[in-house]
Amino acid sequence: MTFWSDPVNFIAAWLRGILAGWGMGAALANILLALSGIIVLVVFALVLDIFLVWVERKVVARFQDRLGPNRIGPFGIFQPFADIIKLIIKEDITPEGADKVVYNIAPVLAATAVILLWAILPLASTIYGVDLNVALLYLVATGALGALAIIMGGWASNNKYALLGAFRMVAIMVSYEVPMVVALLIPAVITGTMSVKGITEFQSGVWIVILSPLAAVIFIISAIAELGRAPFDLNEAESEIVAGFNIEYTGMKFGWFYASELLHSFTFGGFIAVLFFGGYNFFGLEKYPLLGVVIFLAKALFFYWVIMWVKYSMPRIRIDHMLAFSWKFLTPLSLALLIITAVVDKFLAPTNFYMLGMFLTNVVIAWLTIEILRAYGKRQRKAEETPVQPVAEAAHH
Amino acid sequence: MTPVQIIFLLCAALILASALMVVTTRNLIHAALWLVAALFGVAMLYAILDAGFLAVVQVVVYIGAIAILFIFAVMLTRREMRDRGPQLRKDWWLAALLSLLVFAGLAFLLVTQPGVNRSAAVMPEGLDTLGKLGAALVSPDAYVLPFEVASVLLLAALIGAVYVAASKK
Amino acid sequence: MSIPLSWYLILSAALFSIGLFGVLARKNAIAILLGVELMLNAVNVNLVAFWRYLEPAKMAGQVFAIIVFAVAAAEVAVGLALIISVYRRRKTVIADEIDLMKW
Amino acid sequence: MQNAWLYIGLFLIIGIIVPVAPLLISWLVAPKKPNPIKQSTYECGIETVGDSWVQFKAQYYIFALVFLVFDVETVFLFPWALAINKLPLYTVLEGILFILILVAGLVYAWRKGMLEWM
Repeated sequence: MTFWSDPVNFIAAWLRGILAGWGMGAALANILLALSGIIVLVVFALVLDIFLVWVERKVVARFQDRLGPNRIGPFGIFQPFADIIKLIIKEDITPEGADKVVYNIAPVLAATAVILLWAILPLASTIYGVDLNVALLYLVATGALGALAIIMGGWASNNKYALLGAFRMVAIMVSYEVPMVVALLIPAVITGTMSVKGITEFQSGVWIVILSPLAAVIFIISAIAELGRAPFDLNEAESEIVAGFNIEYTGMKFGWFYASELLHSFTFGGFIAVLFFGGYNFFGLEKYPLLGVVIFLAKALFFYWVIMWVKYSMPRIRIDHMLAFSWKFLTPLSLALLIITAVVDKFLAPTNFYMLGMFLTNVVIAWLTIEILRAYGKRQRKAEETPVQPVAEAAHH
Repeated sequence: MTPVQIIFLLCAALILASALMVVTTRNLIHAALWLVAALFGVAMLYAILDAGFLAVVQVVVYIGAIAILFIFAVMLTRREMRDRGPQLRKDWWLAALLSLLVFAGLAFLLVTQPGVNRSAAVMPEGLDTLGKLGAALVSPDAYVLPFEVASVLLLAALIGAVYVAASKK
Repeated sequence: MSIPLSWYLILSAALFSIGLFGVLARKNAIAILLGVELMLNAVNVNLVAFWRYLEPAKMAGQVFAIIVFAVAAAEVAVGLALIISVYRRRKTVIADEIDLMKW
Repeated sequence: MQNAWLYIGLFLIIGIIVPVAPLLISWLVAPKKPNPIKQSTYECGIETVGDSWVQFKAQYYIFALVFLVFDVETVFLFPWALAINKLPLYTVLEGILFILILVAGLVYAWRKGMLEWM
């Protein structure tokens, strides 16, 4: 075991030796080491979060043909630090009539729900928090905590717009969790494991996006919806409900809602990379864990950029369209995909046609879906063009 | 006292305190939030009991869906219910007495039962509980019938609830 | 695992009794359902504790716990739908005032 | 198994401490000069009108209801998804039957027009 093949355990073994030298018990030493590892991981995530604030502002500026922050430090890279100092020294206002305890817990819970996701994110083959055997459901569970934080914040603010924003956000989360979970079931069917590390290891051969591109697309769409980012940003539709569930929040409490949204987006970018695009795997380079971390972060940043790209290119969709898109399109499609994937997987798994068969199945399903949508659209247009056609006439078509 | 016992007692304290708040607090949204705390404590108990799958399922189903549904329901029925008056019935002491009796009876039954202080069975090495759970759910000689019946139950609940909620005046 | 089985059973009995108190003493129908949730959870703690302490190799306890989840979900869905439907007609969620079917 | 959950527990503790710390710092260094106008509900900048309890559409509730049922369904499907690779073909069919029964519920809600936003 050298530093280059397993840096975490290398350092841990070294520290364990030092602690044992001080006469510390093995169990206590293990807990201390785990704690310090967690602190390093969380601090890393938060530093990344600060960096993401800059990335977000710079990228949106480019999309809108502006320069973005460019005053503090080279390319304005120290802008987020100035922002944080400002947020911390701002007066914290609790509006009258607010439910104080719930109001204060909500931003902490929102941040905790996102930070918890980093416990299961495999950064490299030997650098990860914990290899949980129910990781996929854990991902869904932290999403549930996030939804709870939003509804708590919206309710405790004593503000009708905040409450409306919270309700809309929960409606989005509730609607898109079903297709998201079914999209998560597909890697589970293919790999036979629920551990994200196991799924990543499976992909050292072939990425799941090749086996099931439709599942990847469904997951990306529903992940964007779960994050509440445009085009699904009904929760903070500025022109309708001011700013959504966090209107009344000021200072660092607002800061946590904002920071957790960005970190959540990046983390979901990471999960898209891990579940469908091979995670830290990249043509054998993953043998060096530190390089694996770089590959993983690059992939995660790419999907974070895709989420931003969608956000800054799309108009906001209407709430009835949002709900219909999930319940009448994504949910039936994902369930059909799950059924067919399970059958094809069962028949083709032992054969050599596995990869080709899975891919072609997805292509066929996608083609059928598009044909159905086209036929439906045609019918819809026809109905609109000839609104006063007699019933008997219409029956002939 | 071993560390596990201390963790257990902390969980138990969280569960029981939150449960008491659920049944006594006036504000129903608070009651629902206390329910979330109690259920989270139960999820931690499942984790201590090596039932990790049930722990996450507890969070997903109870906190992610049932608690949210409760909060929605409280808000929908709120206008008339601005916490007017006490939330407990006048004869709540009778209910308290009955509950205490039930607890005393159960506790008495428990402590007189032989073997109740046993410690946990040894987990077989490398036992894949998740795989076994999946196999148990679909094997015809195990629980495939409850598995399908659960589906029918959920279907019935969905149809019933949608029918009731949809019916106009 | 140095916790005796009895600890879990006592905890679950206490939780069940608190839930029972909620069901009996609360006026609001939604609060009554909250109490039922506590009772169902007490049952689940028992099931999982027995699974772990008696036969971890057989999955009976866990399977039953999952079935209880399904039952709880069905109960909440139908129960709350009924309460909201009643509220729409009678503008009340006090269980004692919903007495149309008493006789 | 238990160690993994111990790790998650430690992570939870750190994950709560870390967001609380800046809030505490802010509480120490930020000015505190409350006055009634500052504390009043901001809403959208003008004086608030009416009660903050607006009547909600029951529609939100219907979607939460359908979601609850599907959420529980997925709980059953995860163990099934892990097991089907090792078990004979009919287990796949059992799972499919399970899904189809629930799809019937979705179809019913759809037909009943409960998935429309009215």
